[in-house]
Amino acid sequence: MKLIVTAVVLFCLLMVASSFAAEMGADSVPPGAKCPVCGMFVAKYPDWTATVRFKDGTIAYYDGPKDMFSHYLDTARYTPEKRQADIVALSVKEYYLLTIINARSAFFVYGSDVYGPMGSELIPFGTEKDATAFKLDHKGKRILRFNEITRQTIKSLN
Amino acid sequence: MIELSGITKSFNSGKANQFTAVDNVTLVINPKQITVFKGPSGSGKTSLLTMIGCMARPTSGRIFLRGVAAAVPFQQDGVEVVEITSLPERFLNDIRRSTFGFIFQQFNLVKGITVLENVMLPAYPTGEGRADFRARALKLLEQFDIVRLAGQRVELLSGGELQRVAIARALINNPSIIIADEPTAHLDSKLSQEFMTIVGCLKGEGKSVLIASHDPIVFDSLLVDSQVEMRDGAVVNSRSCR
Amino acid sequence: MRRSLQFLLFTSFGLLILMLLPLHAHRAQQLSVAELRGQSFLLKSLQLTDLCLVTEARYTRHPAMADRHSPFQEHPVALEHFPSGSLILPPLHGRDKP
Amino acid sequence: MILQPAALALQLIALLVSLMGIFAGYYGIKILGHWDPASGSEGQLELERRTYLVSTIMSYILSFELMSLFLFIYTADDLHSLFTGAMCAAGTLAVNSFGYPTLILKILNFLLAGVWLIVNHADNRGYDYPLIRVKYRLLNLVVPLLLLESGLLFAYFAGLKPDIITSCCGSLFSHESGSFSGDLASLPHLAMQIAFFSGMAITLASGLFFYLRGRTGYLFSIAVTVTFLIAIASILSFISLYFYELPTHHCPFCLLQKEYGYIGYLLYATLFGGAVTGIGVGVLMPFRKVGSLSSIVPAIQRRLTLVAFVCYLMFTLVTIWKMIFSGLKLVP
Amino acid sequence: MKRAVERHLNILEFTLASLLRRKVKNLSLLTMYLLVIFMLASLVFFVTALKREAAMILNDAPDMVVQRLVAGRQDLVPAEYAAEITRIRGVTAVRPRLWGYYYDALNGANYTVMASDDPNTTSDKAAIGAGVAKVRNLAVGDLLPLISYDKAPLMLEIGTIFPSASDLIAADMIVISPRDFHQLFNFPSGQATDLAVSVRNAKELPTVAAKIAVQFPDSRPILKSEILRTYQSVFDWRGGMALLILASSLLSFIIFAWDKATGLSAEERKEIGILKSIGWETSDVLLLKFWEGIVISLTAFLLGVVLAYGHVFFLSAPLFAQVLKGWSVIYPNFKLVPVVNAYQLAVLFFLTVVPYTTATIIPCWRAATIDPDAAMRY
Repeated sequence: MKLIVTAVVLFCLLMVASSFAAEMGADSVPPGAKCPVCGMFVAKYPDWTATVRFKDGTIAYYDGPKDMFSHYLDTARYTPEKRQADIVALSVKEYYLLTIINARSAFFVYGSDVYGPMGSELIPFGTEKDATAFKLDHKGKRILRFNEITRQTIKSLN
Repeated sequence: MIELSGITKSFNSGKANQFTAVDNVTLVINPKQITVFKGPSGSGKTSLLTMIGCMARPTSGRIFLRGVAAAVPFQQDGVEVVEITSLPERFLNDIRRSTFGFIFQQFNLVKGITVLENVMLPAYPTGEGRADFRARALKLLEQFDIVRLAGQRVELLSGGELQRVAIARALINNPSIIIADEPTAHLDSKLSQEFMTIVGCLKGEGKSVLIASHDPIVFDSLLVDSQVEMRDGAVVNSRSCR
Repeated sequence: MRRSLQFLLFTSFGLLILMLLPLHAHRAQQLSVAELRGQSFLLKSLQLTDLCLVTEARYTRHPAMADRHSPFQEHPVALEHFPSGSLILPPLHGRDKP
Repeated sequence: MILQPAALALQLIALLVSLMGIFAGYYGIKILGHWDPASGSEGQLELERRTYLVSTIMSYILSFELMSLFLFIYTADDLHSLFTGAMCAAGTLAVNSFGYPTLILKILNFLLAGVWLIVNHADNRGYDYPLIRVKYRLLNLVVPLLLLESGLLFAYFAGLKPDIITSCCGSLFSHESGSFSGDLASLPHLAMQIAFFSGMAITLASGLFFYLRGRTGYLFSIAVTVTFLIAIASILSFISLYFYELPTHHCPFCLLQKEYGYIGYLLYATLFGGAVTGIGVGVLMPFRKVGSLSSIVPAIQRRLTLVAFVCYLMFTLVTIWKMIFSGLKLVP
Repeated sequence: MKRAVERHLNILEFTLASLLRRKVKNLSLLTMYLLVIFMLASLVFFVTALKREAAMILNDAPDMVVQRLVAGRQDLVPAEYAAEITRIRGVTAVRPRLWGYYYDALNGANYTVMASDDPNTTSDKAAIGAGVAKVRNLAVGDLLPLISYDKAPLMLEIGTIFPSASDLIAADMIVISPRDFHQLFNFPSGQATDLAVSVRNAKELPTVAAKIAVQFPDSRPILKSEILRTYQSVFDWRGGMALLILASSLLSFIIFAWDKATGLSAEERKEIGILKSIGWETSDVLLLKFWEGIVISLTAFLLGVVLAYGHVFFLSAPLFAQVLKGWSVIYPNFKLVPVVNAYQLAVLFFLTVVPYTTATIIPCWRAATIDPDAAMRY
């Protein structure tokens, strides 16, 4: 019994630690990391960091969700040796609290008056309520889910 | 040999105060001789010498240098004659630097620097190594027996010493023609004689010497080969003394 | 040695020192970040906004004090800064939005 | 209007350069009108003296142009943080429509001033002022361009307002931008590499041939000019990619940043240095036979050719070095 | 190549000799030039270092400060404001700040008193800045008596003295507990001097500020970026009257240099005449004059900048301190962290050396084109 409890406690600790480490890892952008789409140094714009993790463990950093989508929707163009199917996780920074959230479940406000380092952006939110409030404050046009964003959307932002 | 043909020099041309310093002079000056230009002040001696010495260009007329062309950098081999009147200043200057040495009435030494530096001064812009021309300057000082003055400033020198420094300076670039303008005007008779002795030595070394002077010690000297008498800008008499 | 070479030596020495200045500054900055900035937890927690250059005058000690009508206040919405305030437009930025 | 010390310094230099340019141009016209080398008149002597002034002024202008060219690019680079969307000089220059024309004119003026000084140098060595008319006609071409450049520079800085949203180099030099720079960037890599290396090869070979044999100078000079343009296009098209190690980033300015070891300064210095001297060779070609210059010009040309050769060789070597050791491979 | 180098060296040699010969004249020129560059460089170094210092402080500053105005004057902010503001989207925290000024009639100094809710700051204890410690002659453990609003003395024990390295932030600070603060000033409870608002995303600050302004029309939100901008402007070149003075002094120096270069003395004219008559060419004399300019301006620039660096960063800018200090009682004893880069130095060079060089071109050319036969005519 004691053993089981110890094991469970240890396991939990490990989980917490590893998830903590993972979060830290994603949050602290290596200073030399460049956006594969536009070439900017991502560490200069920590509020906009978006990441993509590939199957092989490599992580790509972007200076905004827009560039992340550019890469996601046309993976081969920017990284010829990789495919969209190789992507295991996408994350973006929530606008209000600057926490890292899963891009697939995020709400993106399109057409607002808030600009990222690359100009017009898709502004990510964790909840629909936040997204709606933001859209109202910042003259946003639409709220988009992950699957609604197409190459056409990205092109219209550039 | 220096050939002058129809040399005229006017100042302030086209203005009310125009005057002609040298008027249509045609002359031949032989090499390896002492030639004296004599005449009262204002007769155009100095102006003529400045034109021969490539310091100024005549308003009209031509000057030819023969046999000195070897020192002219741009001249091609085999060409012996240089016509200097149409050359731009920087070429006149090259010729002047390599062909002529000047001794002035006031000696024109630069104050505040040493005798040695004064002697070396004409060699500065030639691009020659400093050690080379320094050795040459010291040798010249030795030759004129003033090597002990090398480190002294020129302000402290006597008239005779000044004169020797000026001559040494004229010789630093090893010119074939020496031009002296009233060199004895500020010297007493003894020093003037001494000057003529030195000039005689120079002639002995194969240099041509052109002197403008109205000092009898100079133009009556036995060393003089030819005399050119000038008045109001024109040559009134030109004769060989031999 | 020749005077000209002496001068060139002096000048290159000066240039060397000049080039060392940015390096020295860079190093001093790194040292200051390590030492000075961690100096006082208390001060940091106070969330101060102003430099303590001249303490008697509010417009130098706390330029952001908000009185709209006081001596040396160049403009009702300007932050106070004497004597340069009259040369600079008040920071209207971000204020005129509804 | 940006009141930043570097911007002030640049405007000050532009002002001084314009004033000096007007001064030189005025005497250039006077010299063209009244030049008579046969005369020893006082007017002519005065004009000859003026030529010293003009060439002194021009050499100062050249050095100011060179220094301010790099200061301009560096300042544009430095100011990018003021503008949303800009990440390097490319974005800052795109803030208003005067930025790029200023830069292009600056480069052009630098090249022209360099060529002028080369012609001037050759002319000064001829004892009969053989190129005086060519030289001062060229001067009268350069001066208006200098003035135009200063005007553009003032207009550019006057129009700089923070918080303007500009484009970043990523979009300016991207394939889809539809602009000329975008077209350049989208030139096919392989074709550009072939063009670049064959251009460099022809330039270097003809340079070597000219240096050794003294023939085909025109070919060399034309090759230098064409290769200069190809090299600029190549920087946009593929050279920059190897430095950034990104297949899509075509910016010619980020190369100048610290993150890339300021390598851009070396690249551009060698390229511009080679271009000035190489074009100088061609400009001197028609005067190889002119009387007093026949022995001088070939010697000058040989020296210029050597400089151009070394510069272009350096550029090529740096490029090749990066192509081999870059983490990016474009052509398998 | 070797010939060209020799020529330069020889001419430089003569340049130095002739500069040394006219010692008084050239030294005075050099001194003036050096002084101008020294002052300009000192100012630039001082200002950039202060700007950096301000930026560092503002790194830890609240994202936004909200004040309240009554009849155009600053007033205390009620606690309800804080609660309301917390509810605005994007705001992560609102902290009421308690602070004020205390005039010390004893020595005429003005302290900034601040309340800290830090658990280390207990009642009857105070943390003070080095400036306060100095004017009141206090050490840790001593008692600092302050006079309350009702003339009753408030005895505070000195717990901490901030190191003088932090003088630029805290020389005049007295940090006490909120309880003491209320007692000292009879400060009404449930109110604050102002509110420090934290907004996680700086992009959202203007929106939050606008919302606060709408919700509380009597409030005045001040953004961190606004304070930073003000500081940058205050310290920036256009803000400094000194720059104008220096610019005019640079200008007058250039006029002086021009005058000096144009007005060649008879002796100098004669000297150039001699040089030309013994075989120096116009371009040689131009080179001589060019080197003269280089020697003067390079020496002045190098010495001026290096001295300025020492003046500002090793000696803490005593010359500027006199101006800033005036009749202040507390003047921070700060050592600025040096901020210098190659770019800044290049700009300084362009601003000082280029105009001087340009101003001397024509006078130099004039001097260089003296007739070579002029020497013959004296």
